[in-house]
Amino acid sequence: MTKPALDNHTALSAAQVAELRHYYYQMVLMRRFEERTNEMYVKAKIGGYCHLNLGEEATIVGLMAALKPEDYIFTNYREHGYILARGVAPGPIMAELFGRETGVSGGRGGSMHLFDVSKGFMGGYAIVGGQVPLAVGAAYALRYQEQPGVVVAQMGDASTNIGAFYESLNLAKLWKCPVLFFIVNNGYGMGSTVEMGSSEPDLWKKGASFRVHGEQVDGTDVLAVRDAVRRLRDHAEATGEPAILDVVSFRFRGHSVIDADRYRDAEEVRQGREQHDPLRHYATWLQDHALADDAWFATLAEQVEREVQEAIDFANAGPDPKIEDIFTYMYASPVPNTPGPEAARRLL
Amino acid sequence: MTKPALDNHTALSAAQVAELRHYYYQMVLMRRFEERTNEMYVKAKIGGYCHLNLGEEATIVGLMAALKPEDYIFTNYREHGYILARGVAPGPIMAELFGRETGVSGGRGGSMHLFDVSKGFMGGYAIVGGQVPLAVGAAYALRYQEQPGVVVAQMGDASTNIGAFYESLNLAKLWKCPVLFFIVNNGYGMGSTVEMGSSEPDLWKKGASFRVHGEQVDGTDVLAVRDAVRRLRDHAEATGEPAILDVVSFRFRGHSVIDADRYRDAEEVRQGREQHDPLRHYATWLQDHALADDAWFATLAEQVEREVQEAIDFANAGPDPKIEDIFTYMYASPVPNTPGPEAARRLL
Amino acid sequence: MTTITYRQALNSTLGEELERDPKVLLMGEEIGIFQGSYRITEGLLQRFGPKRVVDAPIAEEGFVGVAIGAAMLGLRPVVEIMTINFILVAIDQVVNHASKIHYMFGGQVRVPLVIRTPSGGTGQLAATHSQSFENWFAYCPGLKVVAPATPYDAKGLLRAAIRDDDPVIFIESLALYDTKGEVPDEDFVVPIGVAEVKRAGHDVTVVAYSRMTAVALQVAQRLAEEGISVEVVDLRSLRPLDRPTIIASVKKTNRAVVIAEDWYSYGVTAELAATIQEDAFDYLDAPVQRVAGLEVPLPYAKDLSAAAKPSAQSLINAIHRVLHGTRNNHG
Amino acid sequence: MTTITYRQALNSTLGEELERDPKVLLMGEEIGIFQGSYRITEGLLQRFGPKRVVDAPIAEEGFVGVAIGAAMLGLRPVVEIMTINFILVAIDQVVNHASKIHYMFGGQVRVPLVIRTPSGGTGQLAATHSQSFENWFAYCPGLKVVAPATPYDAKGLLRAAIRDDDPVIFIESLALYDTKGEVPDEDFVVPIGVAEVKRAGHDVTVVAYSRMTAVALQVAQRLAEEGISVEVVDLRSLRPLDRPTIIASVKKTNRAVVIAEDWYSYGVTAELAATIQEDAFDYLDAPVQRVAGLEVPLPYAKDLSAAAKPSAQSLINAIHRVLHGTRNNHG
Ligand SMILES: Cc1ncc(C[n+]2csc(CCOP(=O)(O)OP(=O)(O)O)c2C)c(N)n1
Ligand SMILES: Cc1ncc(C[n+]2csc(CCOP(=O)(O)OP(=O)(O)O)c2C)c(N)n1
Ligand SMILES: [Mg+2]
Ligand SMILES: [Mg+2]
Repeated sequence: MTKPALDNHTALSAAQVAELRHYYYQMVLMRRFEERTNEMYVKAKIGGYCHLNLGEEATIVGLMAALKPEDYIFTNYREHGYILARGVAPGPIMAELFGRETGVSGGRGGSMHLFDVSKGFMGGYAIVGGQVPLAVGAAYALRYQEQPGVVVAQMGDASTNIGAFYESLNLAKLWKCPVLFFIVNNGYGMGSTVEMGSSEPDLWKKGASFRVHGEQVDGTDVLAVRDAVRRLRDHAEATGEPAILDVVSFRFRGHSVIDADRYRDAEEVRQGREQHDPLRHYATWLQDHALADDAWFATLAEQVEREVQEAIDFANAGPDPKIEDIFTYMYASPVPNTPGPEAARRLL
Repeated sequence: MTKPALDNHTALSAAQVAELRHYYYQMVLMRRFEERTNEMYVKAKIGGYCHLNLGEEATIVGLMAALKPEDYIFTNYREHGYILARGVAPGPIMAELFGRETGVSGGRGGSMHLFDVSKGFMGGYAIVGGQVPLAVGAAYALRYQEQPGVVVAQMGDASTNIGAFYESLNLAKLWKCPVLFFIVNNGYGMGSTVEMGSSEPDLWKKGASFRVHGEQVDGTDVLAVRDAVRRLRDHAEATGEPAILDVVSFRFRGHSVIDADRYRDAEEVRQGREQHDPLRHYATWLQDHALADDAWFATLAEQVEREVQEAIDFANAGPDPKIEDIFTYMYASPVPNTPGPEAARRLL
Repeated sequence: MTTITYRQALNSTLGEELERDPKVLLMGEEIGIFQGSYRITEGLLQRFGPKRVVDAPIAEEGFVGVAIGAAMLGLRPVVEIMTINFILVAIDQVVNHASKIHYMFGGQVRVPLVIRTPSGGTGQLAATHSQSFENWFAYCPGLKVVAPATPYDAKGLLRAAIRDDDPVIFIESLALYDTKGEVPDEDFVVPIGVAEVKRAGHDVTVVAYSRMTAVALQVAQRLAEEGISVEVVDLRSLRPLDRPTIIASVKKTNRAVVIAEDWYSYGVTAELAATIQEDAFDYLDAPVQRVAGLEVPLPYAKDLSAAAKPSAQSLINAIHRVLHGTRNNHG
Repeated sequence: MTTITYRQALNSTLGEELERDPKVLLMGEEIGIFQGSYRITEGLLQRFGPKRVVDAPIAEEGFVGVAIGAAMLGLRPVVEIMTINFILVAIDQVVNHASKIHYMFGGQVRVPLVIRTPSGGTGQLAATHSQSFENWFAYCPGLKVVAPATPYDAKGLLRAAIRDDDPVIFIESLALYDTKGEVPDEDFVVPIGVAEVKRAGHDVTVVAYSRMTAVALQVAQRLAEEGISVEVVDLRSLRPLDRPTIIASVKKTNRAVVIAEDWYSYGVTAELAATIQEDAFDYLDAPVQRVAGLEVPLPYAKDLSAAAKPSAQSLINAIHRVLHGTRNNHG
């Protein structure tokens, strides 16, 4: 951690201590959730494309720590950790990855399309940059209805090269939409570096053509991320001014679970994992500030292990959606002549 | 004109004088061509959508004066003046507006889709911003083949809000494509002001997110435009660095010939036409520098009148494309089973 | 009942719905200060102010996405896309988001969005400004696609669309804006997904929608004088497609011509002909005839432009073909 | 002849064409350093360098436009779009520019561009990553659209596409990449616009393309054991559509099933059924049966996902229906 966020921890209330520990809990939970997700994928319990948040734990927990219940979040396809840290139970998330009716999206979405409207977690999108205008639209609706809150448009570094992102910056600024453009800068879009994709590789400067303020923060420092988001979030809420936060992190593995990561130097990856491991950093920090000891870490590890196993058990136990329900959710307002169960019968 | 570009005109060669006079000729030709185009539209000789360059004569002539034969130009739909100033004969241009086989695009394109490959005039596009990536691609091809030249991507102020423009800025910079993003800033996209559409209304700054250099120039000053383009053009050719030129001009009439321009204040328009008339400015300048006198202006007016009339006569005389030729130009490489004349017969 | 134009039907409905529901807002290019490229939104900015009538920059992908996101939070945006040709830059948002959000996320949020846009083209608008893409949208589950042909249906379907909780693509036609018809004064809706027999007949069924319904009705009138009785089925909705109404008509007349302004191959008429042969095969006395656009980027020149689009005459020819059993020849 | 995979056929052809013509270049996301998302471009960056094998940012609209512009100046770009789902953000460039430039400007420049992309989807890729849009491209005059089903056709059609002076949309399939087949060692092309009878038969014609051709051939094999003789017509090109080959087959067998992986309504099978009823009406003993995808955004859950896509079994059912004259019921 670059700067210890805490100088005089003796002044901390019990609630504050609990909160600081809770961040660590969330980071470990995410770590183990993703590791076991990888395992479940290999066991063919999970299918499709599957992208993990390993290495991005501080980025995500820091973000969620700063958001309020009235805020909304739109993400890309690498979002397991986001919905977890937003407070959705691990069971229904794992169940979604398993494609169960008990999953957060009823098994219809899968890894890339997690959703929980009750938590303001608005998905899980897989067209690069496509979620960004949606997030601006949600912020637009907040303003229109004079509601509190802001909206987070999460995206990857390589996604900042697509037109939808730029159009969104312009519209958000023009229409005073309180959006935080949250760029998870893990240095790669699949195998491409930031420099290969962006003529302006300082991603926080990409608001310059739109008068949108930008900042960079160390994404392996959970407190730094939290504090930066808090500041930008509150400013956005108060003024309707959007902002960019360029959150630098390190991608621990390949782009997705099936990517062998051959294009990165093995040594570079090994070092990166060591130097940029957000959990290790934060654990040390907690210890240095006497906020946690070995016993606490050990108990926590056990607890998380159990919780993730319970999530897997929950997912395993859940029923598959029934084929006769394939047209359920098709339309919100039913109208005549919609293809329905007969069409299913007929084609199958 | 803000700054007289000429202090000691006695030093001018005959060729230089001729050139300075030629600019004026081109501007008058454009003015009359467009005025008569409007008349022909009202007479239903011309159909479809039709956008005039009235008020933009200095912008266009200044641009073309700076370009070299090896350069390419891609424009939007408001392009009559560009192809004219590039040196294409008025007859085939007017014939295209009339939809004749003798038109520059064989009558297939019309007002919005003029083209003359022999002059590097690469169209005439009507999807806002869509021509911009094409221009970058042409510049890409020049570099790939190690050819001299640059490419102009002409567009309007309101077109700077679409994603294709931003993606183009990034690609051009990243791939070292010698493109000049030539923004004709006439203050309006139909009825919308620049401020309504762009959170950064200083359009020359829109390269800031891409490390693309930008400048602004007075589009009613033919010499200023020429000099700015020359500089940016030569730099682009030498280095592969793209640039933005924000060329400020005044739109004399409505957006297209059928737009009554009701949303603009009549007095503002009247004043604008007076203050920002590029022809009047340049005529004064020529007189002030003793480069032209009343007799010259009078002769020129007559000559232009005749030329435009000849263009109209040429257009009138041209044959309409034959219906049996409707599938001509369909494919460059013929393949079996293409819908052809039989399909025409069958459907008609 | 009052006689109004198709444009007035749209304009008044937008005004009424803005009045009725504060969550309804209009968004689009030049719909406010300019009063709408085709004056569909005339006067509405003045009446409802810039919060409800939003002039958008030329950034279709962006503002269509914004409208979808806003709809997910409960607003009911009615977006104008100046003409359907310009929706291509925004189609990713429509197809990959608007059409899928309700289903893909297990029914958790709705997307009550309307996208209004004129399709097709007459009057030499050339290759990029004369296209029809309603078949593309009709192809996509999750969307509803309507295409009214009369002021009555325009009003009734626009109301239904705005009140519907799913994304509705609302197809208009430049050539219909000035056409007139009777419209009830009271609140009514035309149900989405239901076709209408606009004229009864017994010799041949013509299936059409939007401007081609108007052409079909003219042709039916003309052919009546020749003693040919044409039944005109106006689809009104392309998705869902009201197959029962089409099939019932063809089972009665035993002959069908299907017409659309779009390109011939892979266009709307393909689905119509396929559907009819599928569900009314034994009732058909001749193959279903398709009438559609020539497969060229629409040329500008007047004669070519006219020749490339289906016309009353091409419909009449097809009706004669189907009545006399003349075969097509794709040669 | 050598037996290679569909992937190898594509990869080797790209290499050969890069070798043959310095104006050919490859462009796309992750095709270089990453070696291609589906390894179609493996080894080519190493062999030809970054000038010929260009890793592009995620800006499909931009780089597809760049490729079109470069093609107008004589280069011959072969663009990879990672999957067809991502072409929606670039479709404006393809449809409003690539398809129209030659015609709209009176034949002054050509657009020798190939866009390669896999369509369809198996394996729970969910709603936004499993779609088929080849019908959209096939709808557009000015484009050519091919969709090979075998390594032989993949090689022959890719060569033809790269050497063709028009924009060609080259449709691949993830599920075919590992399939094997014999391919001649010498230079050959498969002509664009020409279908092939991949298996002769006399009881029923199955018309298919891409992965569905492979399914049809399996089914034909299985049904042969039951004594049903299936003729399989592999379209290979969707635009131009080889109607004569389809019609000749149906005139022989008198029964047809058409199959595609895309959605049922307004999909490729609509055009095929419409065409057959149009040109072989009197030869048909039963309505043409369509087999296609269920009209839902593809759900992720394994069983639902599988149920929504056409299968060997659904094809067999359709063949039985068409042989025994069972009628559809759209209810
Ligand atoms: C429009 C579009 N193009 C391409 C893809 C394929 N794709 C999925 S993720 C990805 C890389 C994105 O990288 P980045 O934005 O940095 O996010 P990260 O995966 O590193 O979190 C690509 C190219 C896509 N989903 N959508
Ligand atoms: C993608 C797209 N959206 C909308 C339009 C309709 N349209 C044509 S011109 C225009 C205004 C463009 O203004 P500007 O770029 O300033 O150019 P100007 O006409 O002033 O020269 C609009 C909205 C279009 N052609 N393409
Ligand atoms: Mg990344
Ligand atoms: Mg303008």
